Amino acid sequence: MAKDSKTPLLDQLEEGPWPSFVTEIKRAAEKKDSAKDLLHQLERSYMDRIGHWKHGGIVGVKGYGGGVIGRYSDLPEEFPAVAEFHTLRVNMPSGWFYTTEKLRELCDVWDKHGSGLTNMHGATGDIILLGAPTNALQPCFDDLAEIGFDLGGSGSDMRTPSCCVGPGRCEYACIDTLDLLHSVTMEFQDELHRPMFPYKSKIKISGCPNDCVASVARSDFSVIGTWRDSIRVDSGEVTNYANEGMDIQAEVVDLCPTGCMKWDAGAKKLSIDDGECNRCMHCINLMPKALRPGKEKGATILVGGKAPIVRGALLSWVIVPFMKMEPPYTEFKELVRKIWEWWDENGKMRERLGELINRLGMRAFLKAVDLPPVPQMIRAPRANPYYFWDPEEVK
Amino acid sequence: MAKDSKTPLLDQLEEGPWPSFVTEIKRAAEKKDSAKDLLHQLERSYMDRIGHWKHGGIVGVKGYGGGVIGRYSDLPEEFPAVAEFHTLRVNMPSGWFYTTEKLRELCDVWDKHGSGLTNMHGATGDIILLGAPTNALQPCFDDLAEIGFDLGGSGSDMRTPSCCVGPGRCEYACIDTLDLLHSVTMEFQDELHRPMFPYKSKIKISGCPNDCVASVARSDFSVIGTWRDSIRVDSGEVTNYANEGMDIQAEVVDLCPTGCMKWDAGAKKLSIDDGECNRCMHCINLMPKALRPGKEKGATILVGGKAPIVRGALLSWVIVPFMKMEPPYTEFKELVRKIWEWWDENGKMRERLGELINRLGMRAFLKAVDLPPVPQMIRAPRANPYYFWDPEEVK
Amino acid sequence: MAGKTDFGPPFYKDLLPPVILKNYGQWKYHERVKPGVLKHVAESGDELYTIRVGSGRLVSTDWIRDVCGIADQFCGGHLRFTSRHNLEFLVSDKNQVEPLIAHLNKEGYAVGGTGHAISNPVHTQGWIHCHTPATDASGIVKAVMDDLYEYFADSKLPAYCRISLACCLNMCGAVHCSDIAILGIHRKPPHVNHDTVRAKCEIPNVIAACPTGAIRPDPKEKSLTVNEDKCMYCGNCYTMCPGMPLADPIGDGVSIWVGGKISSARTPPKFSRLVIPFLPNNPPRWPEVTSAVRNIVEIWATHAHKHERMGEWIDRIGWERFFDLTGIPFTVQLIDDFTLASETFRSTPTFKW
Amino acid sequence: MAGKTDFGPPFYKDLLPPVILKNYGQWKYHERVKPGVLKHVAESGDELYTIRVGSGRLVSTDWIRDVCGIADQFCGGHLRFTSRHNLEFLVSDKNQVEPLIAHLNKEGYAVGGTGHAISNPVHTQGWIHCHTPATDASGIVKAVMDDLYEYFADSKLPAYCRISLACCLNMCGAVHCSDIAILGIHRKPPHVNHDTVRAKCEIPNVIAACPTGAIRPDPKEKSLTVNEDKCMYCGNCYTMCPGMPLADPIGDGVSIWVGGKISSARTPPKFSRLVIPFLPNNPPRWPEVTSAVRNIVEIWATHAHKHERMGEWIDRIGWERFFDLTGIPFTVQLIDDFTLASETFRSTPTFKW
Ligand code: SRM
Ligand code: SRM
Ligand code: SRM
Ligand code: SRM
Ligand code: SF4
Ligand code: SF4
Ligand code: SF4
Ligand code: SF4
Ligand code: SF4
Ligand code: SF4
Ligand code: SF4
Ligand code: SF4
Repeated sequence: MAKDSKTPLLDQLEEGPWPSFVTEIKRAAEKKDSAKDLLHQLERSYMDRIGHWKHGGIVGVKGYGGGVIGRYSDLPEEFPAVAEFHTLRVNMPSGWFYTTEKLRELCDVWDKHGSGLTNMHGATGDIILLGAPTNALQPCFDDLAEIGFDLGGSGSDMRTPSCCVGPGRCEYACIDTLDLLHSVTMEFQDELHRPMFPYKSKIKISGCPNDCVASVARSDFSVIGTWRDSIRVDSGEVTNYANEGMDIQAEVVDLCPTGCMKWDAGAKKLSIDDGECNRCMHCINLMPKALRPGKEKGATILVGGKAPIVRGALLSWVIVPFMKMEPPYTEFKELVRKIWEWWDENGKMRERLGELINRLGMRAFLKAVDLPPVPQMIRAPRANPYYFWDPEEVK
Repeated sequence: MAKDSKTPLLDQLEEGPWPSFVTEIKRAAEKKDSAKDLLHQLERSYMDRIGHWKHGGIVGVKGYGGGVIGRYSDLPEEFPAVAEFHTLRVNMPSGWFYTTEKLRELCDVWDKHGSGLTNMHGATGDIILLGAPTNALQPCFDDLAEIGFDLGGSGSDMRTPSCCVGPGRCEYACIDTLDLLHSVTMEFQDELHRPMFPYKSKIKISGCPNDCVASVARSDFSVIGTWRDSIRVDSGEVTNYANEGMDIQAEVVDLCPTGCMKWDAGAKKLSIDDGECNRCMHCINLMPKALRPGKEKGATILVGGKAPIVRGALLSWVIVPFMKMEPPYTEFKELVRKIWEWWDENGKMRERLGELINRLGMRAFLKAVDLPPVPQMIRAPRANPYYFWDPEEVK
Repeated sequence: MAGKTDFGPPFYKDLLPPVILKNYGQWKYHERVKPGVLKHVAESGDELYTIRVGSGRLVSTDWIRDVCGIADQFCGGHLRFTSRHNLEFLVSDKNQVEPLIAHLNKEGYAVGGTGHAISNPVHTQGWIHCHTPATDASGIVKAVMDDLYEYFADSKLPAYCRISLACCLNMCGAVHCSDIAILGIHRKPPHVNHDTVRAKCEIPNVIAACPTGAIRPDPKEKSLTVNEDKCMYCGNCYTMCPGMPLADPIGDGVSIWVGGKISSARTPPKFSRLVIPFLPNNPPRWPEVTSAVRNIVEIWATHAHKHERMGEWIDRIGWERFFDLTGIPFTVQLIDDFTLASETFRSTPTFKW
Repeated sequence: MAGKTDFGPPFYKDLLPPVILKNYGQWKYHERVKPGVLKHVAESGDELYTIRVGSGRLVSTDWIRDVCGIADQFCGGHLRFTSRHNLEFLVSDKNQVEPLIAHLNKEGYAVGGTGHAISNPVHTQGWIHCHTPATDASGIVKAVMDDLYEYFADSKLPAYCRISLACCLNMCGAVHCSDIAILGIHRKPPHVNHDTVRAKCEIPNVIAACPTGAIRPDPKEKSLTVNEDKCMYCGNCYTMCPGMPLADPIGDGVSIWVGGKISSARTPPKFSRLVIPFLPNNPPRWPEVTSAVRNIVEIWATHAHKHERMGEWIDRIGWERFFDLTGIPFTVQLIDDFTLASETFRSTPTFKW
C-alpha cells in the first residue's frame, strides 16, 4: 500500500485470497470518473463509518415503471461524478447461462453509458449495472434493447423471477426450471415492468427440495420440483457406495427424517418404504448414482416467503402439494394471476402476500383462490378454539 | 329404565361400568329437593340440548371477596329449589389426603346446608360444594370454619393452589410439594380470599418434570421439581430390569431425547453423560428401581400458563432454571409477590400474567422482577431483527 | 366462631396415614403391581399399596360416606384423591390388598387407571352448573368412559392417554394439553338482548372483552351490536354481560382435539390440536363423540410404538398420515387463523402423499 | 429501436453450451471430483465438468472480459453464474479440466465452493450503493472470506455452511435462513429532519409504515415525531421518507445470526437466530466480526456430526449448550419480544445446565 495512497483503508482490502471488489473498482476507475468517485466516497464511508447515499427519487426509462434504482450522493460537491449514480436492473437469462459473446456485448454497452461496474448478479438475480447518471439511462436502455437485454423489476411489481440450474446440469431436476422461468417471465412482462401491486412480488423456481435458489425463504411464490411415485433405486450402485466406504446406516438411514429406510448391512440391501418417504432428498443427495427421484414429476407450490419488513420474515407455505408442470404452464400462470388479483384487491400498501394471508386468514385465501384444504398445507392443525363457521354450515 | 320415569334420558346414564353421576344425583335427591330439581332441570337440558343456568351475580360470605360461585336457574318457577344454587369452593388439604373422620364432618355440614352434592374435586383442586341458596352460604361457611375448612379462590384473586402427591408417596419428588403448597396457601390468604388482581392467578406445584398436577399448562406460576447433579444409578437393578425382559436399548436409550445414554448390551452396562441429560424423567420412569433423580434438588419456576381466554392458551415459560426450595420458601414467595406487583401495576383487566408478558415483552418483565436472562429461558433465540437498545448501551 | 377467616385448609400432616408420616420423602421406588394397584417401597423397607378407583367426581355425601366406610375397614381411615379426581385407597398392610380389591369389585367400584391406561377424564360443570356450556360435561364423560372402560381397567395401551373435557372454550378442564380433548363449542354469535345489556352490563368492558373486536356500541339502542363475521363464539362477552347468550341447540356441540401432553418425559409439553371441528350434541350418550374418540384411541394404540404418546406418534408419522389412518376428513376449520397461525403452516415441500 | 419494450431476457437455449443442449434434462448423476470441481454424467454417457470460481460479485467489465477470455479458451465460449454469484466454467472436454484449473490458479482465481464448503456469501450493497445500510457489505464479506478461505478452497466441513450478509434489516441478502448471517443493524432511532419531512414525505404513509406504531404526527411542526421507546430502528420510515435518516457511526454495526437453513434435506427450512446482538463497525477488516464468525464455524465443525448443518447441530445439543461451547454471552436482546415471541420461550423444565 503506497504511503501517499488516497484510499488507505480500502487498499487493505486488496490483500488476501478472496477476490477483491476494491481492485475491481480501481480497474473501472482507470477508465471512469464515476468509478473513481465511488472509490473515494467509499473510502470516506470507511472513515466515517456511515453511508453517503441519499434516498433515490424516481428515475427510469420510457414505457417502464421500474427497473432502475435512483441514487444520489450526499456529498455531490466532493464526488460530482456520483452525484447521480443510478443502477439498472437487467433481466438475466434463465439459470445465468451466458455465451462470452453476449457478455462482451453487455460490457460494451455498459462501458459506453455507465461506471463499468456491475454486480454479477444482484440478490434477486438481475444483472446489476452499477451507476449511471440520469441522462444516460434511456440511451443505455436503448442499447441494451438492441443486444436483447431487457430490464428487470423494481418497486411494487413482479420482481425478476429466478431459478436453479435445473435440467441444464442437474440430475435432480423434477421440473424444467429454465423453461418455466422463461415462460413465466415472458407471460408477465407487464407485471414485471409496471408497478401495479400493493408491494413487490417474487417468484423463484427450484428443481427439487434442495431448493438451490432459496425460493422458500425469499419469494412470494416458491415453485419446488418433486415427485409422486417411488425413489428409483439402483441396487448395484448402492452396494458400490457401501463398498467404497460409505456408512449407509449412519450417514443415510439414520438421518432419514421419516425413518422409512432400512439397510441390511449383511446383504448390503437398502429398502425404502416409499409411502412414508417425504422426499427430503437426503438419501438421494448422498448417493446420486444409486438413487433418483421418481418418474411422476411435478411441483409443490408454496406462497408467502419474504424478508422481515414489515411484520416479520416468513417462509413460504404449501398451497398446492402437487401440480404438473408442462408447457405452456397454464394452470400455474392462472393460479398466479388469481392470487395476484386477490392480493391486489385486499392488500394494504407495503403488505406482501404472506402478510395478507396472515391478516385475513389462510381460509379466506384458499376460498378466494379456490383451493381445497388438505393436510399437506399444515405442519399441525390449530391449537386454539377460535374458529369461524359459515352460517350456511350451522343448520 | 321405568317406562314412566320422569328422567328417561338421564336414566340411560345409570347403565354401564363407569360410575354414574346420575345415580349420585338421585341419591342426593332422596334427601334434598335441590338435588331433585337439579336432576329434573338437567333432564330438561338433555331434552333441549341447552343449559338452563343464568349468569351468576355476586354472592359470598362475610370478609371474603371470593370462594362462592353464584348461580341461578333460568326456569325458577319450574325448579324452585335450584332458583338459587350457588357453589362453595372449599380449599382442599395438600395432596388431597383425608381422614375419614374429616370427610364425614364435611359431609355433615354439607348435608345440613346444601344439596348433598359435591365435586371431589374441582378442576382447580377445591372441594366443590355444589348448590346452596344464598341464605345458606354464611351459616354453611361458619360451620365449615368450625371443622377447619376454609374457602378457596374465585374471581380475580389467587386461586386455590394445588400440588402433586410428592413426598407423600412418590420417590421422584425433588421438592416437598405438600409442605410448599401449605406454606404458600397460608402466606397468601389475603390474596386468595380477596380479589385484588387484574384477573385470576394460579400456582401449581409438581415434584418432578412428570408434572402430575399439570402445572405447566394451567397455572400462572408453575413450580416443578428438578435436580442439578447426576442421576443416581444402581447398576445391579439396571441389570435386573434387563434380565426381566426390558429392551433397554429400544425402550430407554433410543427414547432419551438428548441421546446422552449408552447401553452396552453385552456387559449390561448403562452409562449416562449427565452433562447432556435434560432431566426429562423418561429413563427414571421406566426403571424406578435402578435410576433416581440426583441429590442436589430444587425447582424450576415457570410462569404464564393458562387456558385460551383471551389471547390464546399458553404453556408456562421458564424464568428461574433452578431455585432451592426449603422452608420458609422466602425466595419463592418474594418472587411471587414481586411478579404480582408488576402484573397488578401493568395488567389490563382480564389480562393474565402470561398475556401481559407477551404484550410488554419478556425483557421488560425480567428487568422489572430483576431476573438475569439465561439461555435456559428460551427454546431458541429470536429470529426477527426487531429488538431494542437502551440508549445507555449505545455509546 | 363467626368471623373467623383466613385460617387456611386443614394441615396436611394431620391427615396423612402413619406409613406416610413415617416414610415421608423417603420413598425409594414403586412397582405397578397390576392395573389399579401401585406399590411404593420406602428406604425403610415399608410398603404402601395404592388401589385406585374411578370416580364420577360429581358425588353425593352418601358416596363419600360409603368410601369412608371402606377406608375405615381396610386403610385405617385414610384415603386420598388424585389430581384427576380418582379415589385412592392407601393400604399399608399387604394382606389387605386383595380383600379390598375383592370388596371393591363386589360393590361395583371401578378399579384401574394406573400405568398405560386411560385415567379419569378431567372435566367440568356443563349443564350441571355453568352458564356458558356448549355441551354437558358429566354426561359425555360417562358415555365415553363406559365405552372405553377396558382401557381404564387394564393397562394395555402403548403409553399414557389422558382424556379431558371442557364444556366451553374457557377450558376449565385444561383440555388444551390432552392426548384427547373433548371441547364444547358454540357456533352461533351471541344474541344481543338490549334490555339486559342496558340494565346489567358495562358496555366498555364488554367491548374490550372481545378478542376479535367484533363488538361495537349501538348508540341508538344504548346497547351493543355484534359483527357476526368477526365473532368466533368464545363467549367472553357473555361472561362479562348476561345480555349476550350464545347457547343454541343446533349451534352447540363438541369438537375433538388430539396430541397434547403435559409431562416433559421424552418430549416437551404440547398443545392439543383440532381434528374434528364439530359433532352434534346428542344426549344422553353422544354416540358420535364416543365413536370418534374410540376410533382415535384404537388407531393410535395399533400404530404407536411402545411408550409413544398420541402427540409423539403423530409427530413421527405426520398429521397428513394421521388423517389418513383415522379416516377423519380434513376440513378448513382445522387450519389455524388466529394470532400464531403462521407457525402452523408447512414451509417445506416435504410431506407425505 | 427506441420504444421496444417487454421483449424479455435473452432466450436461455441460445446461451447453453452444446453438451447441455444435447443432454438437457438427461443428466444421470454427478460426482464431486475435488474441491471446486463437479462432474455431471448424462444418460448418453457425455460428461460435463464444472469448475467453480469465487467472485467478489462487484466486478468490472474488465473482469467480465477476462473470464470470457478464459471461457473462450477452455469452454467453447460458455460460462454461467450460480445462485450465490459464483462463476462456473463449463467444460465438456475432460482434458481441459486440469489445464483450466492450472490457469485459474496461476491467475489468482479462487477455485472452490463445492460440497461441504463455505460458498460465496450472498450479500448486498452496503456503503457501495444503498441509502439505508448500517454497515458495508462487500468489505465485510471480503474480510470474512479472506479469513475463512480454507473452507472455500477445501470441502472439509461436516456439512454445507451458507454465510450471508445484509447491510440492514430489509435483508436483501435473504440472510434470515442462513447457517451464519451477518446483519447490519442500527441502534438509534431516526433523527427527524422536519424540513425534509414537510417537503418530501406523505405523513400518513410514513406513520403507517412503522411496524411498532412509534411514529406520531407533530402538528406543530407539520411533521412527525418518533416515540423513541417504541422504535427498533427498522428504517422503514426512512425508506418512505428521506427526512428520517438513522445511520450513525456509533449506533450502527453488525449482528450475528446462526442456524438457518433453506434446503429440506433431512430437516425443514429454518430461520437463523440472533446470537450476537452487536459488533461495532470496524473497517476495513471488521476483526470482531471475522473472529466471531470463525469461532462459530470452528466450534460447529468440531462438534457436529457428519452431514449435520449448523441448525441441526444446535437442535440436537440445545441452545444453552451452543452458548456454552462458543463462549458467546447470552444477552437480553436475544430473547424475542416481537409478534411470535411466545413460541420461542421454553415451556418445559428440561434443559441443560
Ligand atoms: C440490489 C439488491 C441487493 C444486492 O446488492 O443484490 C437490493 C437492494 C435494495 N433493496 Fe432489496 N435488494 C435486492 C434483493 C432483495 C432480496 C433478495 C431476493 O430478492 O431474493 C430481498 C429479500 C427477499 C424478499 O423480497 O423478501 C430484498 C428485500 C428488500 C426489502 C424487504 C422486503 C420485505 O418484504 O421484507 C426492502 C425494503 C423495501 O422494499 O422497502 C428492500 C429494498 C431495497 C432497496 C431498494 C432499498 C430501498 O428501500 O430503497 C435497495 C436498493 C439498493 C441500491 O441502491 O441498489 N429489499 N431485497 C437486490 C436486488 C438485486 C437484483 O435485482 O437482483
Ligand atoms: C368449577 C370449575 C370447573 C369444574 O367443574 O371443576 C370451573 C368453573 C368455572 N370457570 Fe374455570 N373452573 C374451574 C377450573 C378452571 C381451570 C383449571 C385449573 O384451574 O387448573 C381453568 C384452566 C386454567 C386457567 O386458569 O387458565 C379454568 C379456566 C377458566 C376460564 C379461562 C381463563 C383463561 O385465562 O383462559 C374462565 C373464564 C373467566 O375467567 O371468565 C373460567 C370461568 C369459570 C366460571 C366461573 C364461569 C364464568 O365465566 O363465570 C365457571 C363456573 C362454573 C360453575 O358455575 O360452577 N374458567 N377454570 C373449576 C374450578 C373448581 C375448583 O375451584 O377446583
Ligand atoms: C396420583 C397422581 C399424582 C397426584 O398427586 O394425584 C400421579 C401419580 C403418579 N404418576 Fe403421574 N400422577 C398423576 C397425574 C399425572 C398427570 C396429570 C394429568 O394427567 O392430568 C400427568 C401429566 C399427563 C400428561 O403428560 O399429559 C402425569 C404424568 C406422569 C408421567 C409421565 C407420562 C409420560 O410418559 O408422558 C409419569 C411417568 C410414568 O408414567 O412412568 C407419571 C408417574 C407417576 C407415578 C408412577 C409416580 C410415582 O412414582 O409414584 C405415580 C403413579 C402413576 C400411575 O398412575 O401409574 N406421571 N401424572 C396423579 C394420578 C391421576 C390419576 O388419577 O390418573
Ligand atoms: C450451482 C447451484 C445451483 C444454481 O443454479 O446456481 C447448486 C448446485 C448444486 N447443488 Fe445446491 N446449488 C446452489 C445453491 C444452493 C442453495 C442456495 C444457497 O445456498 O443460497 C442451497 C440451499 C442452502 C441451504 O439449505 O441453506 C443448496 C442446497 C443444496 C443441497 C442441500 C444441502 C443440505 O444438506 O442441506 C444439496 C445436496 C447436497 O449437497 O448433496 C445441493 C446439491 C447441489 C448439486 C450437487 C446438485 C447437482 O446434482 O448438480 C449441485 C452442486 C453442489 C455443490 O456445490 O457441490 N444443493 N444449493 C448453486 C450453487 C451456489 C454456490 O455458488 O455455492
Ligand atoms: S434445486 Fe435441485 S434440481 Fe435445482 S440445482 Fe439444486 S439440486 Fe438441482
Ligand atoms: S428422500 Fe428423505 S425421507 Fe425419503 S427415503 Fe430419502 S432420506 Fe428418507
Ligand atoms: S410430579 Fe413427579 S413427584 Fe409429583 S407425583 Fe408425579 S412423578 Fe411424583
Ligand atoms: S432423564 Fe431423560 S434426558 Fe436424562 S438420561 Fe434419562 S432419558 Fe435421557
Ligand atoms: S368450561 Fe366453560 S362451560 Fe364448562 S365449567 Fe368452565 S366456564 Fe363453565
Ligand atoms: S362470543 Fe366472543 S368473539 Fe363473539 S362477540 Fe362475544 S366476545 Fe366477541
Ligand atoms: S439490506 Fe438494506 S442497506 Fe443493504 S441493500 Fe438491502 S435495503 Fe440496502
Ligand atoms: S425506524 Fe422503524 S420502528 Fe423506528 S420509527 Fe422508523 S419505522 Fe418506526
